[in-house]
Amino acid sequence: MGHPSSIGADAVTERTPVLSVRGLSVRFLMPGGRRVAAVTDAHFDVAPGECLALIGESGCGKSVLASALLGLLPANAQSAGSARLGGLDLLTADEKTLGRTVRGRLIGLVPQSPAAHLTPVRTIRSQLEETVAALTGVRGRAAVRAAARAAAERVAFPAGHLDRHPHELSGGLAQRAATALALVGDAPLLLADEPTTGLDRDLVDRTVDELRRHVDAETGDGTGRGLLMITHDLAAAERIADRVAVMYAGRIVELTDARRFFGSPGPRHPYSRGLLQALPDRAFTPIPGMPPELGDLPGGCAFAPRCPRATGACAALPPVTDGLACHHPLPASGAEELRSTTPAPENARA
Amino acid sequence: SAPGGGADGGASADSVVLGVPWEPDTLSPLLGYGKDGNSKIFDGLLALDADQELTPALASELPEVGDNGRTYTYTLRDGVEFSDGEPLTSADVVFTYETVLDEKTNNTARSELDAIKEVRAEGDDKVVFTLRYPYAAFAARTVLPIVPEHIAGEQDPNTGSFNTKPIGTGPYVLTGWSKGEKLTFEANPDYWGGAPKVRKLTMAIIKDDDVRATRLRSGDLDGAVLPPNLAATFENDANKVTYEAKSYDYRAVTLPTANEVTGDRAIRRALDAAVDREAMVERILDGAGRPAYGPLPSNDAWFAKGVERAQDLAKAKDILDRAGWKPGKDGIRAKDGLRASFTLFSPAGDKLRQDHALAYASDAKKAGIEVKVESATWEVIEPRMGEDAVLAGGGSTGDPDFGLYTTLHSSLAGNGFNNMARYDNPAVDEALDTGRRTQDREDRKAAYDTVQRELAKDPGYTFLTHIDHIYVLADRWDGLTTQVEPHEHGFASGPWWNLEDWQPKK
Amino acid sequence: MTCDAPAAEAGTGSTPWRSYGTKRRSTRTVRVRVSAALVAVTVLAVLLVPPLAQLDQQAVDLAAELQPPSWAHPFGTDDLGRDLLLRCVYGLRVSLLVGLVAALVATVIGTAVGAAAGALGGWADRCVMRVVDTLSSVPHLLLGIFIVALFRPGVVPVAVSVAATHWLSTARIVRAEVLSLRSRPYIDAAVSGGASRWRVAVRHLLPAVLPQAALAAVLMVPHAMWHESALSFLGLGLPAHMASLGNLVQSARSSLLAGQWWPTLFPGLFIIVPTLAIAGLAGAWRERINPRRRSELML
Amino acid sequence: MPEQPLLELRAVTAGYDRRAPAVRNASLTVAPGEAVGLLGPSGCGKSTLARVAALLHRPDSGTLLLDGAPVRRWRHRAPRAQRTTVGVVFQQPRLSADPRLRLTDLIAEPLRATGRREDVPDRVAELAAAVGLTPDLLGRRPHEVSDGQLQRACLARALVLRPRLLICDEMTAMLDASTTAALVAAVEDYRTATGAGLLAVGHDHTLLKRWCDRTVHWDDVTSGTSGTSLEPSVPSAM
Amino acid sequence: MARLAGRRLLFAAPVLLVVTFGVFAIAAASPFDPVKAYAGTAALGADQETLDRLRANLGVDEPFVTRWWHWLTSALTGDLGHSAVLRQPVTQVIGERLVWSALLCAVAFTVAVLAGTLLGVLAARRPGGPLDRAVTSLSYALEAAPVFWTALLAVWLFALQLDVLPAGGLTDTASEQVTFGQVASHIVLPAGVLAVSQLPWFTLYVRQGVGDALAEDPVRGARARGLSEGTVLLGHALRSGLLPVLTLIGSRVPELITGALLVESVFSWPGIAAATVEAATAVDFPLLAALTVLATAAVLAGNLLADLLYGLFDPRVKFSDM
Ligand SMILES: Nc1ncnc2c1ncn2[C@@H]1O[C@H](COP(=O)(O)OP(=O)(O)OP(=O)(O)O)[C@@H](O)[C@H]1O
Ligand SMILES: Nc1ncnc2c1ncn2[C@@H]1O[C@H](COP(=O)(O)OP(=O)(O)OP(=O)(O)O)[C@@H](O)[C@H]1O
Ligand SMILES: [Mg+2]
Ligand SMILES: [Mg+2]
Repeated sequence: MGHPSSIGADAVTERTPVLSVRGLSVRFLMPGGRRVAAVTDAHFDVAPGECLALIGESGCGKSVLASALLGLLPANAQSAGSARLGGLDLLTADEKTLGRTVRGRLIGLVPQSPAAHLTPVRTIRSQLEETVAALTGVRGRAAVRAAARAAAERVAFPAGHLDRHPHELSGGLAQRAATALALVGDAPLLLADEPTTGLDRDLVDRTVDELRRHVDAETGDGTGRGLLMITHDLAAAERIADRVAVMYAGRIVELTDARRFFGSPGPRHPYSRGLLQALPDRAFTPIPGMPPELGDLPGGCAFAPRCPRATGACAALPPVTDGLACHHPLPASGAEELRSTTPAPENARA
Repeated sequence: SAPGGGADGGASADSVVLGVPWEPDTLSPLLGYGKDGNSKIFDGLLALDADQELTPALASELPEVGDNGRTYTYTLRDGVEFSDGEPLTSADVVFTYETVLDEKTNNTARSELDAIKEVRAEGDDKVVFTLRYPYAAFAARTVLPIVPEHIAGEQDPNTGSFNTKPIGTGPYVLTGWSKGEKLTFEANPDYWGGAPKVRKLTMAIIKDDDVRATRLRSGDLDGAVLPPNLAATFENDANKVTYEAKSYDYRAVTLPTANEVTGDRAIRRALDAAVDREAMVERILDGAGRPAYGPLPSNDAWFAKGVERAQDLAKAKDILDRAGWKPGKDGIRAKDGLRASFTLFSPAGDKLRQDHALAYASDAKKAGIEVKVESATWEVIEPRMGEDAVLAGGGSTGDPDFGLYTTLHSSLAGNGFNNMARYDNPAVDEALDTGRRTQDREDRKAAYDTVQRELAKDPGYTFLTHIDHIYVLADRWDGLTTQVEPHEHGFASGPWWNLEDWQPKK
Repeated sequence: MTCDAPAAEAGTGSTPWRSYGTKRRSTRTVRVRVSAALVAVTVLAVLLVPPLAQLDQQAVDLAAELQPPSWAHPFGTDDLGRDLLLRCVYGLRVSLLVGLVAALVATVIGTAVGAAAGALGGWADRCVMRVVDTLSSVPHLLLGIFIVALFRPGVVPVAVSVAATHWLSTARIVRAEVLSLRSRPYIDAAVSGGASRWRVAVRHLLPAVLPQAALAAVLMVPHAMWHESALSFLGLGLPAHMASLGNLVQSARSSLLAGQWWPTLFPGLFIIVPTLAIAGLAGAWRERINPRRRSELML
Repeated sequence: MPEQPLLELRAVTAGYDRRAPAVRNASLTVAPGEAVGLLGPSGCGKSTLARVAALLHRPDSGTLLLDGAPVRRWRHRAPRAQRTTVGVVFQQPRLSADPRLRLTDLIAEPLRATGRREDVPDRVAELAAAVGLTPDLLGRRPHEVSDGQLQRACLARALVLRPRLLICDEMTAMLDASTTAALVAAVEDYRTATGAGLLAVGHDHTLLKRWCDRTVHWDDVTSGTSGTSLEPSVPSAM
Repeated sequence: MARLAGRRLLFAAPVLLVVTFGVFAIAAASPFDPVKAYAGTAALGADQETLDRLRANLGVDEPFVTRWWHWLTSALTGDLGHSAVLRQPVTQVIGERLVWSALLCAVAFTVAVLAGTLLGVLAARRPGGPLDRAVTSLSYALEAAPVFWTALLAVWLFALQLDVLPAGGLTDTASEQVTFGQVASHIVLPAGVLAVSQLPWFTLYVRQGVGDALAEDPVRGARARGLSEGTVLLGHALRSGLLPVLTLIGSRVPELITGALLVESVFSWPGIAAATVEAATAVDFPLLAALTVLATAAVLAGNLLADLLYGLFDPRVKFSDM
């Protein structure tokens, strides 16, 4: 299978995005009036046929962002901004709409802790069959059963383990079960939160390819599907992503083409660079310092305290230009021609 | 009313459904069922009529009394058959009495027949009782139902199936007994007194007064025993008639002689004067009763006129003052350091007695006597009956001897539940004995008058009220009357005491 | 339009924040406060009224029987003319004592036994549970009757009889929860952290079953009052001279049929209102110990 | 004589159903101070083996030696000293954290359980810094933090009793590169300071190669016999 | 599972021995006097001689151990003895009445479990919402309402005001046949009242269980999958939240029997439970023993059922653990 990113990228310009997020912020109200700004002012689009990889250090707000899109935030959360999926604003949609038409049907979710998100007292098969029956037109016991088996097969979930309960599964098996469940509804937008944890390399590749196939497959109405994949597995991200969004302390600090990000010229934000450098096959050194407390963010660039290139200008919030929020990005050699071929929606708006 | 209900108003006047609060433990007269008459399944040699007068039943006439009141001879009615078709003979009568008197038979009322020395059949239709002593009241004991020897004789009287499947000579035949739910009877078409008009009788057992009232209202029952306040709710119901049966059923406070306070005659007399019986009748009984001045009700033929006494607080205080009971700081009197205070037990679960007890205590307090009312089960009360006062109830029909002797005679003091107050008054004892021995009605009347007057002078009990028993029935029959009733009522007594004589209204 | 302009303010300023939880927080605090106030009033009434009241709750006034509520008798009078308000307070005192003592004892014993059995497992568990089975197979009321009969009827025997028969179900519930919790991975983590059985039970299992135990305890309060009046109904409960709410309600039944509502209504309210108040507080407490609800309610 | 191994598994067979054990005949040693990486396909039984090594799961057969002494009792029955010799970071942080405990308590719990209360403040502060947990996060409960943050707390918990052997069951599976590097660094710092052994279970070949002194593959551990009834993982598509 | 059942069955025998022995012991220790109970109201007029004679006849002075042994040995041969209170052989008592009690309890229990679950789920859906408030308040109120009281109100309302249901008995009082239709209409009120008395527990526990489950990740996962609200509630939240309720099924049996005892006496239902109090206060050993055995069997069966269900519903619990 060829790398589809260029094709996908071309397609982006023509069709309306599957998902379009504008100014999305999420905060948690904590006792004592404190606020945790888990996501701040996120702007991005996911085009049909596109896979957007969202990466960032642990605790930077990736999962919360995904939850917000599904309306699954806890009661002490507040959100602002908008997230349009088709004609619908996901953030203002009421629970009924979300439950009946959005979740599973328009947006699939692979949760981050798959074992914890499965009902412990029911077997994988029953949960899978139930989901098949609820989301697809398949009717009849035998048909549902077969469809469930096929769904398991898609993610290499061994059929022999279908009758087990979640606590009897290994981490990787639970992960595959969760992915299978998320794929059942053939939703136009898939949110995959660390879909490859606990899988060995072969399975990672297989899962990632399956997701890619899912995105590329033509939908009946010709609108195409999108994938927002949250991952720390940069190898997997490289394999699948068309674009990469880097998140830091609740903000998207860099949003760029995947080929440029992983290849040359590489990431331009010092943070992104640090993240890549931390990979075991590279320097394997952590970014110095600790991520800031989201409950008490500094006024300016949140990364400044850890940034080797920080200057006085960093005390102000960096503007977002070309999908990059940094006062002093790393030089981007040869970035020009790439940008002209793939103007991301953000750029178009700029 | 009740869906599918067969007992709907007016539908069938030849069947009647009655709600009663309790059912007999057994239906075998050998163990005590129907000993006071009015058993629908059986007949005794004699029966009591509406005025408590003895009338012949299985005996063709009242007994001949001979040997100075020591022998009673009964002649049996001709042609009486048990409901299984077997004829009644004198052997059945002898069997019945001998079994009841048998030590091995668990009959609780055996002592009532204590006087019998021998019972003997003379031919097929004569029975002769020989007594140990002349006993004027004996005839009233022979309302005891007669059982067929050919059935009951085959079984252990204590555990045999006759207890639940009785056969008798009575106007009705038992067709079913579902314990705790109901008993059903059918008319005995061959009854010697003529086939009853009311063909079906159902006695539904409903312990709870409120439920009984409700089911009566819903038309599920045709009649029921009710407490006065609930009976009052039927006053405006045109289809229901309320019957108030006068009774021997009294409520009294025992004043044990062994207790230093209640044993004092001044205290007893003061209490007797202090209580407001009228108020109790009016408020607690809702008017359905009469003040009681002794075991016999004031409208009874044996009642000693002139012993009635109204509440007189001044007199009560005066008695106490004179006897040296001086009011203390808290209003309670004391004498020689002894507070005029005692405990009064009222049996748990009996609201009527509890109300009487509380009202009594509140009256006593006005005279400066403290009565601490406690309620408890009989298990708790019994061992303390000799020391503490109890709100007792009782009353027997038939003969004044039955009620008076057991409550007042000193020979029975503290004997089981007889003479609970351990009342001991030689004058009363003597009069009671006289009443037993003489056959002459005038002499007996005089003796019982003495008893009642003596009791008024030394009230070992404070008699409070005689309770009317109240029944509410659908208005579908003619010929309903009430007897003067004993303490126990509902099942046997009530307007249905002569059910066999009821006439359905057309 | 630029995407840098809105920045921080876009989210916080121009578009309003949307909340996820419904706005139950305020009504919830109101509920908790009302519950607390009711419980306080109840406790005060129970503690203070009897010693302060000059009236005798047993005082019979036949002339004043069954009067509807008035200024002289705010709750009306019963069929012996006794003041119902006073009797209700006395009754509440007795009933609450029965209810609380029974609930407390039953819950403590039940939770301890259930948690111990579940946490120990194996033979110990089986033995304990069979003992529980054995005890619980004697009908409650039967045991109650015997216990009450063995001692003189009174608050303590009644409370003991209720507690003695009701800790069993708490024990079963708690044990079942524990059994299911026992195999959770976080228990593994505790074991490997050197925790003893006891520590695991107290620190990890017990807190998890507390909501169930609390519910059992709260339910026990009215249930114990119920039991007390059921025993009274059978003539074996508290002696009738002790006003208990159960006794009051029970003896008011015929008045209700006869058209007098107050002897039923007020004692009934005296049972229900404190129960609801206690339940309200317990509910708030349960939310407090439930980590998720707790953070959602920002406690 | 070679140094006595810290942990030795000899022909261990373990699982959840005697008829189909998840781990069959596995043997493995970890010497003091040694870092061993265990690689294997998903579902092959690595976590099960890790549980056995942590004395949490009684094997059906085989021997486990800790410091050369065979282990005969498991879970609660194992002596506390033995249990706490081994520190474990579980694969799924969400499930292995008591939802009722704040992160501080989560970390301090083993200290309290072993009666070393007085060490709590120092030790927690020290470890929190090492694994990168801010005080703000320490005051929250598991469901209020991200999975990665929770995993950090779990690592701190595993280290708090200063185990001589650390078992990390896919500790970094859900962590980003920087955090992974940071946590690995934390573990390595701890090991250099204490000389503890390490058994790191995972899939990530590169990571384990980089991290550990020695990596073994599951197939070698179970000496050719497949550890589980599971079908071998499907080869990557195309 | 079969092993669990078998083990419990084996265990039932000693339990029965212990329980009957215990009941004999406390009954003997209790102040109740079998003689007075036998004599009934007549005892209040009886003299000492009569009571003494009855005492001797009834053989109640034997030590309870002897009586228990007698009972046990003859029970093993199939003779359950003769009930002094009901004046009937115990086998006959049981034969006539057990069915009706069992029917009453079974209907009531089923209704209570189903309705309780339904109400609990509805209440848990919106914690703090009007429905939740109503259901919880009602539950607490009902929990405090004595059965005999609810029974009376039910009779008053349904039999009197609305006139739709018969007020008591097994059949219409006047009817002689026991027909299905009659029993069906007569069981509604007693079973309904009994069910209502059991309802609060189930409702509140289900509410709590479901409410807690709704806040947890599995439900979040199920929601994210797009399952309908009904499926989420019933298939996921309820499945997890029902677990504590399952254990309740066993431990509610004694409560059920207690309730049945009162309901039967208020509704004149010819069941066996109502005889319990009489048997106890009368120290009617044979009847008491039989009733205890029945109750014990019911409780053991209930507990076994609960444990089996629990093991089935919660795969994390092993049967070998129970
Ligand atoms: N509690 C349990 N009951 C029954 N089977 C179980 C249980 N836990 C795990 N298993 C099964 O045992 C096998 C091995 O599981 P284990 O968790 O050890 O695998 P693993 O190698 O850690 O896999 P992964 O890399 O996916 O975490 C799997 O097939 C799994 O389904
Ligand atoms: N319920 C909550 N209450 C308060 N803060 C929360 C809550 N849930 C998450 N947070 C905080 O929000 C931030 C973002 O969490 P999120 O789960 O999105 O992180 P993440 O990027 O997914 O990290 P990871 O890679 O570790 O999963 C974290 O700092 C976390 O502590
Ligand atoms: Mg996350
Ligand atoms: Mg694993």
